[in-house]
Amino acid sequence: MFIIVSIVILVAIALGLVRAFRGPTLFDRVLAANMIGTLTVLMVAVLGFMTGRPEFLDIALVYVLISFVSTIAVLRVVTLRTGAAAAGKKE
Amino acid sequence: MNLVLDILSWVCLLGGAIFLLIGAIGVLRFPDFYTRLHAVSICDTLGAGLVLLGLMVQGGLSLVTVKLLLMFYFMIFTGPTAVHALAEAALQGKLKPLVNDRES
Amino acid sequence: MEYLIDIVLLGLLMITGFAIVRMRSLLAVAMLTSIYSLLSASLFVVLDAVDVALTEAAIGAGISTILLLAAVALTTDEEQAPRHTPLLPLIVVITTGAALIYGTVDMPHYGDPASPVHRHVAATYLHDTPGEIGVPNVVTSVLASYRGYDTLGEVTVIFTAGAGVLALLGYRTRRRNSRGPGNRKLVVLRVIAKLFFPLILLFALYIQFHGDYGPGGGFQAGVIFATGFILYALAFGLGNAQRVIPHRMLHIMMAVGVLIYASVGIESMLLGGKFLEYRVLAEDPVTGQHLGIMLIELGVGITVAAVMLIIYYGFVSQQRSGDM
Amino acid sequence: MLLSNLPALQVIIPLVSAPLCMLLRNPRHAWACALFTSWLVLGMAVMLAQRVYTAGTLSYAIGAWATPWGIEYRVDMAGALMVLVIAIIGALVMPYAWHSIQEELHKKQTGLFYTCYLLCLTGLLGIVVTGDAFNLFVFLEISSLSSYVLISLGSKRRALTAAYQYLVMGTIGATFILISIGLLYMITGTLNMADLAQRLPDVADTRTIRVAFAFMTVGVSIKLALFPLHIWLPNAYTFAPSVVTAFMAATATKVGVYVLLRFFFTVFGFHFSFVAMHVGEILMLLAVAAILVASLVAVFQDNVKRMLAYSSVAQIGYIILGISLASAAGVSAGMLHLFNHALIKCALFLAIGSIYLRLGSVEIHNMHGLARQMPWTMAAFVAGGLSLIGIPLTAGFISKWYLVSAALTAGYWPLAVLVLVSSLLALIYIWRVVEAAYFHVPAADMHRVREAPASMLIPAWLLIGANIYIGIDAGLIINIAQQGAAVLVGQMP
Amino acid sequence: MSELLGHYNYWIVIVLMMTGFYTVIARPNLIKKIIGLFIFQTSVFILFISMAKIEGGTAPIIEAGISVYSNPLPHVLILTAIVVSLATTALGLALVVRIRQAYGTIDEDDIQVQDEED
Repeated sequence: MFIIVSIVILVAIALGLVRAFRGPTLFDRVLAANMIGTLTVLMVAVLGFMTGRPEFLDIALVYVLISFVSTIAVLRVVTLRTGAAAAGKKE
Repeated sequence: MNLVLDILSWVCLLGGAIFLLIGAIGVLRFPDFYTRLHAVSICDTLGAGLVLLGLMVQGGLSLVTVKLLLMFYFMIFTGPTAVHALAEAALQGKLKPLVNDRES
Repeated sequence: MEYLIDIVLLGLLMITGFAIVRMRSLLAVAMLTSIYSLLSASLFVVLDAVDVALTEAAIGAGISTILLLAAVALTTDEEQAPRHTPLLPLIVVITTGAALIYGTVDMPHYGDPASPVHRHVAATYLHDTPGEIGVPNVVTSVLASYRGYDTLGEVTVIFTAGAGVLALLGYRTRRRNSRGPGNRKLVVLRVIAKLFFPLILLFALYIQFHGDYGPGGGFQAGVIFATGFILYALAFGLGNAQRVIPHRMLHIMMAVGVLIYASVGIESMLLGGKFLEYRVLAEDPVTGQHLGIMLIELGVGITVAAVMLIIYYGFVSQQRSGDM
Repeated sequence: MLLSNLPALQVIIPLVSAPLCMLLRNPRHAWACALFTSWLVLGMAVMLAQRVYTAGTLSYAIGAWATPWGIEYRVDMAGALMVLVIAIIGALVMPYAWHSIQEELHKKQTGLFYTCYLLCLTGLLGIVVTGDAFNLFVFLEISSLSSYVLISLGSKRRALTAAYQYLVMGTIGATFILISIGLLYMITGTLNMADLAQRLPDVADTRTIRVAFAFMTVGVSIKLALFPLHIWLPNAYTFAPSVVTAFMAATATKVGVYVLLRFFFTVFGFHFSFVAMHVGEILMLLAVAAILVASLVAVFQDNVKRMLAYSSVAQIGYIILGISLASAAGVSAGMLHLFNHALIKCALFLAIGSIYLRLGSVEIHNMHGLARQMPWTMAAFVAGGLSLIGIPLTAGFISKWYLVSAALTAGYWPLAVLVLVSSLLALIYIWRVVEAAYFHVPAADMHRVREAPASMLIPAWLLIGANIYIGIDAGLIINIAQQGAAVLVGQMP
Repeated sequence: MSELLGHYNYWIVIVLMMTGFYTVIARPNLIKKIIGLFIFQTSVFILFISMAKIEGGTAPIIEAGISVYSNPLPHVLILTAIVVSLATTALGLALVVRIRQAYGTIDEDDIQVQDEED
């Protein structure tokens, strides 16, 4: 049963990857990366149960935090660039 | 009792998986960025929530469930925040369409 | 069935790798690198390497990606097309790859229990750890005790990186910026950051001290600790973050961590043992091991957290406007 | 306590003093800390060498874990010699550093410079004394990372690109070494070098081991700048701060050679390396190419630092040539040259550093008539140059003599001709500097410069003195080199 | 066939490694090179972790009732190597930032042109 769920999640990750490659804008890629982050978290959680050692959920918790912080960091860079470009500063 | 719980958990897990898949398909198929945001949200909330709920039922009353709850708590805050920040950044970027990402 | 997941993940990694080579927008590549790292971290979970997965996620998908982004923000996003035909690199790469594949032919099969890897040294670690060290997590016992000296070297490597980034980028202390750029737009983020900041620090402490029983330890905890501060700096501006932990304090922390580690070793020498022989630290050898492992993990955590923040501050303070 | 823990302390002392050094805010204190540590390291190195000389190979189990499980420190005669080289160079370079660094570096960077120097010292010493393959990788990275930083601190912007290039190549090399260690571990299940040596013969005919061997050789060759993987070296040496160039030229590449020796002889064993893998022939070819090409290129350089950097590539060729002969005589000649070349090159780079301090340039055309203004520095340069060429009564002669005789014994007479030809080339490029400094009138607009300060002259002259001493009475050092070679080569046919 | 199944893991990892290696040596952009190194090293980590896997094993955290554990030693080595790779990445990127400030470009060919003009 867990295996079905994890396969489904893997398929979803693959779909997300396609979006990340295709773009077309940077935001689409960030969006896809964010979704892949969420899916990975879930997959790790499910894998923990599948291998019979669910106490390793700490990893999944770390993933949540990390993917959140990196999404925010990307967005800060992007807004900074657009902001700087709007102010007329050429990067 | 155990069987009931098991069935309940399977239903939750499967339901969650289906929603995740739907979300992913949406992200792939929807026409533009803002619509895709909706699709992601379904992953973050309903999909993730159901999967975690299913796992919680499996975990029973233990530290594992506490951790899963904590994860759920994290996700329910970080997901919308990230998507909100994303939408705002996109809005800013789209208004001044300077994020050139020609290559795709 | 794990093999199926293993294959699929490897396939996804391969696709991501090719995409990284092909794409020209460096921001997009940085993001794909993060995905690559996250996927390989999941692969590590499948392959039973939980500690490595934790570290790879925190370091590869977290800190490295943030540094990459900061570097892209400070330089340029567009990669120019290569002007040379990549014939020579292709030949080199194909030769190297062919050599490696040639080498795999005589390798023990994947997952084979009879292969020498599982027979010789490692079996003893698994067998002796409960009695000699008394911690369930064998990775921690090998990392901190059997091969504790490698870990001292590893802390020194991180210390070197910190000193190097300091020497290269220096630092400027920012004034407290109460009105950072896009102040109002950050309200949601700031509320969430306020909510999460203490939780992340708490979680870092948990990872630090739970390393004996589950995945975790000083490195992971240090990185998570630093990630908490990075979140804080992203939401409230670098100046405010620097007020919370000033630069001088980071310097001291970075040095003190290495010193704690080394002084545990020197202490054990003074007590008549060999360098890093923890069992002489207490009357009971197992208690001594526990004490030693705890102290050195603490040292590791302090240094790693300080160095991560120094590196981050170093990059971000190069930016003239804005905070990232 | 001190004596029994000597092998560990040798590495731990600089490792501990690096963070202490960083905490010191005053550059002078940081320098004093680094100086004191370097001298302490030298003292311990002498003690260590003495102990190894009398008691034979030392083994030290870190954490008191029995060997294949824990990490072992293992110092034999060859290792003790290397430790001695590093310690001597470190102890001589540090007093020199103060003026030079004050001039070339930003004030804020000086404290960090000394920290990184100590880390580099730690890494190099750690590589030499360790008996564990993975521990070697870790300390290799400590020394490499700190040397990237040290190089990038040079005053020109090209120092940055040089450091970057070195970083990329060095990391590729380190990753190759890591792959090789992985393959070795995969096939034997151990990381301890002695244990590896014991277990490898059983699996010697597997392809995996061959690939591991190849990757190790290529990875280490990048680190030691063997032709044609030397391309990082000229830029790095040219643009690094003078002290760093002197220190690295004398130690970093030499440690690379030592690692190669360790793996060829101790881990893989003579038979596998030289008979099964034919590494001797390959290395000889590359060494010959290195000697000829690099010497030729050096002749055409106008920047003296760059000229000496190419000369270093050629000299590494000599060392490798000695090893490639695969005889005890060849290896001991190689080790002898390793020691002597460290002394020679360090002295030359120190002299050039003094010139850079006063002149702000090391281009030959800026050095016209310099001998009258900086007589002691130029004299040191000439003496070092003579030794580099291999004039009798200098250290350079001794090692070339042993090299040639080893080559002749092995029946490779063309190699003797090659050594002669490349010595002639060395004569040409050293002569170009001498001609400019002694026989050209200084340009009219050249401002007068003073002689270098005593703290910079004395180290250079100490090295020159050692050179001449070895040139006259080389008994001890030859003995040590031969013992070291005997330990490495072991029971050779 | 068993040959194929026994080694597919290593082969894919080798392809990954070479992808990273190729990026390092073929791309002129300095940041891209660092990313290539990162991919290269991460793939080597996967090689190590693959060899630690044992059939039917589980994570090496001792628990009553479990007897087969995967090999902990490669995990330890890779923990160290990950940290080393981070240190390299950080230093490399710091150098790139400084190069950009000094040259105004992060393209290897442009830098070479500028260096030759010096």
